[in-house]
Amino acid sequence: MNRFLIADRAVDIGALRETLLKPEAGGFCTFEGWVRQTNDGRLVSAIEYEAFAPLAISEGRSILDEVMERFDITAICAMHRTGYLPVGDLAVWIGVAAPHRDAAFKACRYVIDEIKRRVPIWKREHYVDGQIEWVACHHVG
Amino acid sequence: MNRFLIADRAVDIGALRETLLKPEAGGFCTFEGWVRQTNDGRLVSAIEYEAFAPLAISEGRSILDEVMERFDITAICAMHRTGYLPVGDLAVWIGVAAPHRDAAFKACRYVIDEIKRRVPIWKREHYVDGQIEWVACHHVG
Amino acid sequence: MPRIELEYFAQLGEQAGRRAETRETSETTAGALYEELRAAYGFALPAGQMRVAVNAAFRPWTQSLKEGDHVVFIPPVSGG
Amino acid sequence: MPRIELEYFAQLGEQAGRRAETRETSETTAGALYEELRAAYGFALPAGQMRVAVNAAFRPWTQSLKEGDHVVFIPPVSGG
Repeated sequence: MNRFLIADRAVDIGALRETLLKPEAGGFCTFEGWVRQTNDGRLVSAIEYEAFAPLAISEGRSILDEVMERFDITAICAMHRTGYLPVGDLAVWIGVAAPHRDAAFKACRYVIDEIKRRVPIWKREHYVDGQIEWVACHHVG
Repeated sequence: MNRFLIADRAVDIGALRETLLKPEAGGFCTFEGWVRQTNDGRLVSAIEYEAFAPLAISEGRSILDEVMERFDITAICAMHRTGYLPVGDLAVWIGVAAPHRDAAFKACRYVIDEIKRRVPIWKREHYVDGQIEWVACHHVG
Repeated sequence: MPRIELEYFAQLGEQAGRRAETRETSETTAGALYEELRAAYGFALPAGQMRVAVNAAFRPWTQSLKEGDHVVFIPPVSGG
Repeated sequence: MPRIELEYFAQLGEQAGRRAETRETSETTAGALYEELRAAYGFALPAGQMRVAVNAAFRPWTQSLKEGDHVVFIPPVSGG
């Protein structure tokens, strides 16, 4: 089980989690990224995410393939939103089931770090003062 | 926000998660422990958890207090089940919201490690072959 | 002799054949009480592999006991 | 001259004033095409801070282009 989704509307994460329930898994780790109300000291009202979807999906799948190979895990799923997300909205969700907790934590962390490093998704922050800006990169794409 | 629960029946983890949604949090990490179908090569049908509840709760709260002090996090909640849990059931749930992901991951990991190390909860495994055994300790209690 | 409230968890409950009891004892510390009970019930675990809680708080084995104290011996934990 | 399908994301879309276009070019590599477009639209980012995708796969800047190729320049990503 290994699935990477780009979604242009809210996703039922309870349903994603259920796809990962496996009797051979004893540990399950999730990471969620939420739109935070401040960034670098500025008040944020929303974030707009744009993805180059075909490449984001293939690059996301590559990350999940790497994770299945490197860590002793049972099943994994990751989802990234696109579109306009107000503060508090879910921007990214990653769930990893594994026989033991160490692999679940490490694989989950690896996926979010790699998504931020390599998946062609960009965010534009909308500030409370009305300004709108493409966010300076985490990394060279 | 800092809450440690011992529950003798299934808990709505969606509701627990909702108590942790905070506009100042950008990262959210959860860990779930599930009853796994094998342990040390033996086929498991269920696990029975027993807790010395008053001490488990105060020790659990101490762990969460330590976490709030050591890591830059916004809110945290942990829940541990007692009773008879068949394979696939949720035995433990931990959720941590933080401004940034690094603290969310580290705090979540710290809590599950410390629960296993110090909280007075014991498990008895029921095997498919009908045997029942108290599980050899993770650690001196 | 003080009466002590005892509760037994995990393998101690099985070995004692009960979950709880009220017991009069002439022993004056938690450690000595455990040795008395170990002799009575054949508890497998030595005190050195356990901890003790008095009135729902962890205490040293040298903790002295008084009438009505609630004592729980804590075998190695296995939650999570 | 080959016609290339271009799609622009993030700040490149803003700077080009469009999300997509079909463009005839005499340039024969992805890197040279970026320089042509940079001159035309004033893209702020040098190629060295970006990557390029041809037909939805990452490629080197030396990738040669042919009729109908779909080219996307990838500014530093900021998802998550």
